[in-house]
Amino acid sequence: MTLGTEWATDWVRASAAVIAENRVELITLDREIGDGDHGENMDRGFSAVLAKLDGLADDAIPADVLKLVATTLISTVGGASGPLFGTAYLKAAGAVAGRAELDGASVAAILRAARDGIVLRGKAEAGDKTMIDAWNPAVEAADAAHANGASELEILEAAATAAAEGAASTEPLIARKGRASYLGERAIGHRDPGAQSTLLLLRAAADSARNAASE
Amino acid sequence: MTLGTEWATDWVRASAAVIAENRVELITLDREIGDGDHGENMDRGFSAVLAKLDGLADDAIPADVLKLVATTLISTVGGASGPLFGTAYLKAAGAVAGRAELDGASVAAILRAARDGIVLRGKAEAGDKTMIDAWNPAVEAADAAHANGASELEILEAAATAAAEGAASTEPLIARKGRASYLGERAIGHRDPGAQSTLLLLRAAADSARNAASE
Amino acid sequence: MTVGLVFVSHSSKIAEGLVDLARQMAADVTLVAAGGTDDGGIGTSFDRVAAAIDEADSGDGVVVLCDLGSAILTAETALDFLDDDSRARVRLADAPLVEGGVAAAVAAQTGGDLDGVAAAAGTANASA
Amino acid sequence: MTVGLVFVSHSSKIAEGLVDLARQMAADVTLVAAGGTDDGGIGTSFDRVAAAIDEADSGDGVVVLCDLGSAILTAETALDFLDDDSRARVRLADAPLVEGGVAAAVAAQTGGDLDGVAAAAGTANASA
Ligand SMILES: Nc1ncnc2c1ncn2[C@@H]1O[C@H](COP(=O)(O)OP(=O)(O)O)[C@@H](O)[C@H]1O
Ligand SMILES: Nc1ncnc2c1ncn2[C@@H]1O[C@H](COP(=O)(O)OP(=O)(O)O)[C@@H](O)[C@H]1O
Ligand SMILES: [Mg+2]
Ligand SMILES: [Mg+2]
Ligand SMILES: [Mg+2]
Ligand SMILES: [Mg+2]
Repeated sequence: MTLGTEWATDWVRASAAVIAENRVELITLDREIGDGDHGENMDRGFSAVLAKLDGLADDAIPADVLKLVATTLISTVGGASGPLFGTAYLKAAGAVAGRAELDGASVAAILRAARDGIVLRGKAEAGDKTMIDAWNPAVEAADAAHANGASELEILEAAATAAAEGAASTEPLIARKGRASYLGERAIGHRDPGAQSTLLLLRAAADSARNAASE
Repeated sequence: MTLGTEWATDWVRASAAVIAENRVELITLDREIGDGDHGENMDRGFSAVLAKLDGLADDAIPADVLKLVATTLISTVGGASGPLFGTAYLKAAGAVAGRAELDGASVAAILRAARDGIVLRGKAEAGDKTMIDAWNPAVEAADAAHANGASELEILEAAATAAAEGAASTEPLIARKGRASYLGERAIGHRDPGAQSTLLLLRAAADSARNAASE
Repeated sequence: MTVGLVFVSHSSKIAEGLVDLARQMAADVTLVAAGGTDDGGIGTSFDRVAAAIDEADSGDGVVVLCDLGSAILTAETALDFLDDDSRARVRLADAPLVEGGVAAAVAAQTGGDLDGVAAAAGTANASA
Repeated sequence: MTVGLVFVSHSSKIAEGLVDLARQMAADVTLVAAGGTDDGGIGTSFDRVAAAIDEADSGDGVVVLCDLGSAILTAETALDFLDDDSRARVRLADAPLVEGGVAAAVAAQTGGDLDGVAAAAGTANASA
């Protein structure tokens, strides 16, 4: 069973919901090692996406949804996560251009392209205590699952689980990119907010795929 | 004939007058290689000094006058020339502390202390295309005149003449301090505004001494 | 014609104040403030930055100066959305915002070309 | 108690905007703007700078950040007028105003001492 536009729009709705639910937690994380606006930024961004979702053409394909997310986040987030996630969704859209239905290879390609977009934009490396530390294991897990013949749902589940571990892995780190890098050793013991929102978004992707499978 | 408080207050009045007369020229010079406010800055400063002159105690000595100029320029000029000339007058006051009458040695000491104050504050060297390029020759000429047994008036005349040459000498230079340093080679061919106001102030000092001598 | 400048700051006040400051030494240069979020808060706005680059470009190119890292990310993203022709005329200066902005403004005022103005931003020092 | 910060700029908008920006990451630090001339024009004010240093000093010291050279001259002159005790608690940071100001604010917020905060200003980089 492949994933289509309905999955993509469901993913947006689930993302908006989970970001709204975790707004305060993301703010709290960002207050510890940043400027305290990550929850607000992401919530503003996904609320704006949600408001535009009905404007999608009837024959929209998943890439159109991803592109809508991209441009809206870029225009509305107002913090580093805007260009970063925006570029991620833009590159993801590019990876599945023209495809109405996404198979396992496409799903893995979306995640890889998103991660590569964030690296292209922000130049973070593994261990810099950024969202990349959630994306990297997610991409690897997705690729491994796909190589083992996993379904689209299983690929996204694997990615979400790995992102959760990746987000947790940022806690003992010193930041070398982003605002948290100002803090030096004081960042140790705090989870990176962008890594946390990454896990929320990838969990929403898997949840939406599970709903699609169960319908 | 030594110079006393009357000379010092005359010098202030003559300075204020000559700066006001040359306001536009100083602005024009600063517009060429700076931000165009030097005439305004100096005029604001000396007008403020003038307004405070009547408030001097009846038993004020020259150092009190110099100190009044110093603190007023520091508080009112609003550009680099404020702290620079302010420090100059402050150090000059220190050089003749307690003296009611200034002999040739004192006059030369005033000029030297003023110059040293500007260097202390602004760290400019000879040839950096700053007011120092007018002050340096003025101090040397004053010292030489004093060594030759010149009168106070002659010392100040020598200083003013040398300052005029010094101000002209800034024209072919590239600036290495102050705003003009942004301009690189484009500063060549323009006279440094602060060197020009230095010559005006030293010319006023000599003129006031001549008036004192002729009374 | 001269190179135009865009000042990208997290604060609209900083960007606007820098226009005032640089204007003193660059009367004829197009200086455009792109500070704050769309609703005037602290942050950066893609739309403000993109519009500012467009406004500053008279054909001789634009040098963009940024404050913190997320301003740079926003500016780079705005560049990605330009067509190749326009993008070729834009440089992101590797320089501190205020100090580099003034130095770049002077360089533009005195007729510096695109790369010259970008380089001038980078040589900003505290002696001036 | 924490180290206080003074932002000396030729523009009151720049100094005030920087207080807003740095405040985001330094909720508890005394941040004082000293921008513009006494009548709000472009330039620096000895009186504003002196008053700001006084206001920012709670006993743990003050780090002063400046934009252009004449701001540094004004700040150094203000230091000369302090008594020796107070002056010993003030550092002029050798750093770009905005970038260094934010870095210093974070260092002060996290309990950095006077020299630590001044040093943090100097390490400001554009990756953050
Ligand atoms: N250069 C970078 N590369 C990757 N991720 C980054 C980079 N800079 C910041 N981030 C991510 O952005 C998150 C902060 O986002 P947000 O709070 O919205 O922006 P800002 O820091 O501008 O306030 C960080 O937690 C981190 O995951
Ligand atoms: N570091 C310095 N040392 C000596 N003189 C300096 C220095 N910086 C600037 N000046 C002098 O100050 C003059 C400019 O004064 P002004 O225009 O009032 O200040 P600003 O440059 O702040 O607008 C210059 O012409 C130069 O003579
Ligand atoms: Mg944030
Ligand atoms: Mg932010
Ligand atoms: Mg000037
Ligand atoms: Mg000025």
